[in-house]
Amino acid sequence: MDFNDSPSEAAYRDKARAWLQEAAAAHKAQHGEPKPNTPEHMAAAKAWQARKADAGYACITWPAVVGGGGGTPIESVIFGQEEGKAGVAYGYFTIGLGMCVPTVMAFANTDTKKRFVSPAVKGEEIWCQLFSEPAGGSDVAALRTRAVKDGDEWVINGQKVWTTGAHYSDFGILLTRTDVDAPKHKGLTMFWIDMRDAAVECRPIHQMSGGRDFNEVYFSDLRVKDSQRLGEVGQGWQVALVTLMNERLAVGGSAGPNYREVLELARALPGEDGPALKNDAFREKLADWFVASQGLKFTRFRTMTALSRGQTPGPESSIGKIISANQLQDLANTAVEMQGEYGILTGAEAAAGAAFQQSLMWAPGLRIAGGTDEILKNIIAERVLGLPGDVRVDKDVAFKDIPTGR
Amino acid sequence: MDFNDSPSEAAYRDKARAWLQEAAAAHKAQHGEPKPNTPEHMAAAKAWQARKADAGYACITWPAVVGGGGGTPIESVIFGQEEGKAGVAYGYFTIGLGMCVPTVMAFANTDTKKRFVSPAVKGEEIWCQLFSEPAGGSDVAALRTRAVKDGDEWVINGQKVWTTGAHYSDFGILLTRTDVDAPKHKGLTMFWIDMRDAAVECRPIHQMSGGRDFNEVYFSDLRVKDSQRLGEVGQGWQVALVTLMNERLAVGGSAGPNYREVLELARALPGEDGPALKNDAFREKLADWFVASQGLKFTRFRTMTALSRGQTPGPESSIGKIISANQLQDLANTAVEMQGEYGILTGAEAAAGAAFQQSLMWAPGLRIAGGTDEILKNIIAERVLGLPGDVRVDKDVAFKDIPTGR
Amino acid sequence: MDFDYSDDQKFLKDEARKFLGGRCPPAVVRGVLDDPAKSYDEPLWKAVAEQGWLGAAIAEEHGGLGLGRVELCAIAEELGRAVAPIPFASTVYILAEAVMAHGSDAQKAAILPAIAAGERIGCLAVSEGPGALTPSALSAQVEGGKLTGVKIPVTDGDVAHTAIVLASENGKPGLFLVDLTGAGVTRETLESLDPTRGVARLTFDGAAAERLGPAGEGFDLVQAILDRAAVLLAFEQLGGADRCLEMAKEYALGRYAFGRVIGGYQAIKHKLVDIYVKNEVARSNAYYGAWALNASTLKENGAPELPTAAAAARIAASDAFWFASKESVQVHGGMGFTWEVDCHLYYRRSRQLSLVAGSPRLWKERLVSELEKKNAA
Amino acid sequence: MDFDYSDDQKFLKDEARKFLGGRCPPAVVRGVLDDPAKSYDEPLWKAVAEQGWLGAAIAEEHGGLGLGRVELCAIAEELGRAVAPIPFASTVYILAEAVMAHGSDAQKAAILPAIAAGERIGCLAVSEGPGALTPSALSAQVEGGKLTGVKIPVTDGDVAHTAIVLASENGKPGLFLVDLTGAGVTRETLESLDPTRGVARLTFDGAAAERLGPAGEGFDLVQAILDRAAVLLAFEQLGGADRCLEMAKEYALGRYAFGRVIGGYQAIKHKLVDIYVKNEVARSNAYYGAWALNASTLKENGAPELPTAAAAARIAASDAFWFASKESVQVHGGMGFTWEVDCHLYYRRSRQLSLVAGSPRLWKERLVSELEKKNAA
Repeated sequence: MDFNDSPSEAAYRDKARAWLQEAAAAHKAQHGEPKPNTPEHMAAAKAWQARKADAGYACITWPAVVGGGGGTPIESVIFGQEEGKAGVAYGYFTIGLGMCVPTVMAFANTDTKKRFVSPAVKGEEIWCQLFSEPAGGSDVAALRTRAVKDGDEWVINGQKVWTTGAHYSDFGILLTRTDVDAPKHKGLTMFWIDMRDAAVECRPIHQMSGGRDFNEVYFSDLRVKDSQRLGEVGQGWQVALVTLMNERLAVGGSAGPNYREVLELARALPGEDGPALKNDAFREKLADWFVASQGLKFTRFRTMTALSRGQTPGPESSIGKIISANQLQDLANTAVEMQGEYGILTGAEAAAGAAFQQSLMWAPGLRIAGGTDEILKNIIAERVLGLPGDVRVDKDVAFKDIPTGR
Repeated sequence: MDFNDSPSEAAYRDKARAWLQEAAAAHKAQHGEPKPNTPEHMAAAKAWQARKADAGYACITWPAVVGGGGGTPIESVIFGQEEGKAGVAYGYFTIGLGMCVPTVMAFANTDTKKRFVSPAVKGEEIWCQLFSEPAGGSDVAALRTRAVKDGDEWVINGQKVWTTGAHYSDFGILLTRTDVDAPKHKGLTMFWIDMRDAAVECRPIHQMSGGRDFNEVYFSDLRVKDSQRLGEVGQGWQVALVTLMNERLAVGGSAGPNYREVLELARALPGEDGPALKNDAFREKLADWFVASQGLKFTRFRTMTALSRGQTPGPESSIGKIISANQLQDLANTAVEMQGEYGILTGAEAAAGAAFQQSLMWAPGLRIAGGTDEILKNIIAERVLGLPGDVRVDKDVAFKDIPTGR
Repeated sequence: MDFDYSDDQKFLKDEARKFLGGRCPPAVVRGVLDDPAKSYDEPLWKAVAEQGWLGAAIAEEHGGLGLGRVELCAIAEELGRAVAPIPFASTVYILAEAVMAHGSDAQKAAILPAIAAGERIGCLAVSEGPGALTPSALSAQVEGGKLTGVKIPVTDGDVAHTAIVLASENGKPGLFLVDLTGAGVTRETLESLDPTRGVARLTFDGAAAERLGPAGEGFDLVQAILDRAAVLLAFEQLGGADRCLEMAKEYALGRYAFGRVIGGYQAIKHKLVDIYVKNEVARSNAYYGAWALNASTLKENGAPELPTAAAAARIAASDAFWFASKESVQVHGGMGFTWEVDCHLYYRRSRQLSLVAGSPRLWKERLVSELEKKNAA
Repeated sequence: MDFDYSDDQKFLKDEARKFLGGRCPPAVVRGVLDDPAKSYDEPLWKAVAEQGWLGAAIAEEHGGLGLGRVELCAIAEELGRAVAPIPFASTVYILAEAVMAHGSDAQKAAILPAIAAGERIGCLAVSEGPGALTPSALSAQVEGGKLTGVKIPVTDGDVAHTAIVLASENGKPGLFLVDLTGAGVTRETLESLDPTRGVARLTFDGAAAERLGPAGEGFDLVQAILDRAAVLLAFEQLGGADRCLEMAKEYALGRYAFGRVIGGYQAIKHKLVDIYVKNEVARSNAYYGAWALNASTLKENGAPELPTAAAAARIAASDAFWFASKESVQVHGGMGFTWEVDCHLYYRRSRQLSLVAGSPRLWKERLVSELEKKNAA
């Protein structure tokens, strides 16, 4: 156990830090700090990704031949830490490079890989993942988007939902149903698609948080070539599992204010008897949040160590979102309640730039997106602890005959 | 809504209080304060019950003709409150009068009722309930104790477990399996039995708390008459449901120290900075315990109001044990941890007479006995909220063919 | 002893539910939510006034119906259930109750009939910034009957006619009635977590202020006002929590996953039971609070049970509504996170109701202080 | 960076598990539990000494193996898993570590080899009664090298040879080494929640006392000693929590209800996941603590990370073991509540380990104080 850098890691960190210092300065000089969700912000993000790719800091663990850094998982962690400190980070590429492109690399033919991997690494093209559907939800495999073979093409009709970044993505991986007579998991097939096709329509979803970060995506007679298929016909579920496994490995940072921010808020806030930070009940909560946050951070590190040693990491990392989403909701609510009546304010007057109020409205989504608390617990129970699955009434039944209440 | 007595209730309360004052004094003069689980304690309990029955304060809501008080549910609550304050209370009769004898009254023939009800009310005979089995647990109906018809008699073999007070009980109601080819819930039959029969053997169970409050009960060719049957052959489950419904209505008091006791402990205990009671985190917990305790108390009162109005109370009262058992465990643990290293002590030196340590070892049992947290939640979900039951693989299957892992 | 609504009260409550079902469906709530220019729904406010609800607990001599506080609790429960976007709490639970408890005869005669008639909206202006307001930090000042200072945030302050303002006079805190339509008052509507209720910054610059209740006892008066309001707010919270449970249950019974309704999975079943358990604890504490509140209005010196009962009711109801509103989103899954599904109306309102009259933490402290005294005695 | 045991450490840990599997099955634990005359298992203690574990982290020059603290953590994890009924923590985590950190050369030479050889059992005597011990309340006194006073409770005080005692000298708190086999010492074994560990009242009446560490810094020294012990105890707690999860899982996979194994019901599945999640959080914090502890022994002035890391490790591990031990009983149902099933051995030990070196509440306060300082800096 060594939470310090080894000499070679220290050297890597020094080099990365030096590069980041210079690169971030040059980047900011050129792009400023554009507002999120603007074309300027996207342009800056793409420029930064290209800069990283040039220097071997994009997709650090991928081989150099596809544009990656040819480095180790620990180097990837080190760079991530330093990039965080440098204050330059964009979220547009996470899903594409963390989930979609790895799936393409695993299942596409050589030409397709050559065509797509390198541009994605350089930030030239952005990918999204099209799995969830209104009727599906937690039950992803219940999807109904149909793909019907027509000569060398497939014709796709249906609807996806909760697609992050569909509106700014260039390509997507799309899970479809190609056989309604097969049992649910056996009639699926995966494709990559061009998101700019006229037969693809994105409609942003208005969230309870007020934002529109996700989309509904409609397909109306979208035609794709059979060469766009990823994996065999009917093997879509197996392909999707690879995507979702990569989702677990995509190491995510924290999604909002944490113990540090709420500590600072409490330090500044008047309580009944000195600063709110003096309150023992708050202090105990603060300790719990710190301990859980550290626990998650080091659990991710343990995953990296397993990867470094050539082992397959277990799904320990699934514990991350269960803890962090619930903690964000509790922490944000505590911070808001601590302000008293003033906590209701969300505009320019709000304490801490309304960060806690925003998190309060965002946290319920975090508990659902990418697998609800309940689904993640099922996954851990079954895959980590080896407990039996739920009694399934939808196995070995033709998809069209499964009860749906409609 | 009136949490004060009406004039007639106030009169009843005055009368009860006056009677209790005199009766408790006379009772204590005669019996002293014997140690629990001694013959003297049992004798005192029986004498107190007889005294109450004479005055119409035993089974207050039952008709006078069977020895009850012929009173209202609210009068029963009032007497319970006053009896609690008078400091005379014994637990030996709760199960018999709360669950077993009501079942006898509902299903036995006239002679049997005449024979048993009045002696039970007077405390002359004590009853126990023989349902749970080692293979059953939460799944009560999975019981295996066999009753086989032999002329006008039944021959019973098998084992019960977790029987409260079996060793001091005179009679019991016993749920048996009379048909192993019928589906699980349809092959059961209920009997009353004589616990003093030589074919009945009680063995106390050594609990993790150190005590021996429950028993295993073994039946070796126990012969009972067909006239001891309660309800029809094969209808035992319906009879048992009546018993268990009465269990919910049997209003139980708290099972250990509550917010008041822990408040006093904290007042006396040095913290880092004044008494432990000053700690805000503790104070918040204290508030939560108070609120939950009050909530349960008033929920029981609401049930009484429904009864008074001639309505069938809902199973709101099932929420009682879910809350109180978990709260007892948390409260006891908090009280013990608050003492620091000293909290480990359980002997003569222990703070508060080791009441919190004892509760800490008892609470895990309370979370299980009479339905685990999980089973009670299933019951509320299905019976109160109308949610579907679990997928059942044991319905419509002959009992002998249900998977058991053996 | 009787631990439930009477038949008459149940009838009133049923009628209130029917009325709000027609006049205050979610579309009306959304009308305020989605329109930044609206802080409340005026037609609903007028209709509620016509029902007599604004004066339900106001004496007949002051133009009210002269009903008891338990009847008002029944109405509050239904308003909470409907997430009614009107300044009912500020006007009825706070201004009317405060004037009835602490006002002079002249103040009662001036204010109560106007409230009952739907012509007077109230608000309570205490907060001056984030965190606790201590006597030494209080900066609003009254001198020679003129109020100067800033209050932020003031719930319903953007639409109210009359404010109860905490300010110091001669170095001591007092309560003052201020006509917000008069001179020396500037108001600015602010953005909040629950746009279905108005929130404002009130700036006073020599506004006319008239003392309410005895001088120098401002903080105690605020607490006495909040004790009463807490019980009534607890019923709003309870009504909201019950509706969340219903919505979640309905969804869980209609939504299929893996070929079964999700309401059949223990994770969902037990979650709904957890909501139910909290709601029942809240209901029982609220009933006791209703009785104590009503008793306090019938006795010369109030009911000694009220502070404890109000605190317990508020703590239980705040906990229940928060839990029910957030877990109802969770049961609804992705749909619950959308703007179009009503879950977030309740999620927002649960925050509004917890923050508006002292956070649960403060009430816990108040409760324990009371228990400490009681046990020591 | 490397966030796991090394292969050598894993080998050591596996060997320790095998060893304890043979020498410390539940029957050995019950041998101490059921016999009021026994406070620990002597044969196991001797065997552990022979394995070299008592001196694992003691330098070779003092008769130890000279391994690092991470190796000691690996052993601790296995001892916790086996609920080992021996005074290992008092002797190794506390006495040996304290002497290594704060002892004079002479004290090291006198005590460490005896510990490594299994001839010296230690204990820490701080508490004098229920609740917090503040400097002003400290009543044990040293005058002219003679100690007077009562310490209650002292874990392993009934079997220890050497006590570290907190007492005041010249009005200032200090630490003192006391030979419990010498004159002026009376000990009385006391009943406790966890009879598999000894607990005593120690009465000193002029017992010879020798100062450990600098004068007047008794409370700081106790904290420094507990910082180290906390990390090692966290590994014992983690080992226990892991075993609880295993036992609960095994039971849930073998027990049928309603025709299915109970491990297939979400209520049980998700409960086991809740245990798992807490255990993983505890493991990750414990690993960081192990690194900080080890680093602190390698540097002149210790590692600045240790106080925070130790507190986090202890808080997470206490929480995990308590939760795992109580929910493991619950999963076992009625069987879990019996004396014959092993659940209560862990339930008891979880309480012992949480109480023995400062309750989780105190560690939370310590952690936040550190964070406060760090963030302010």
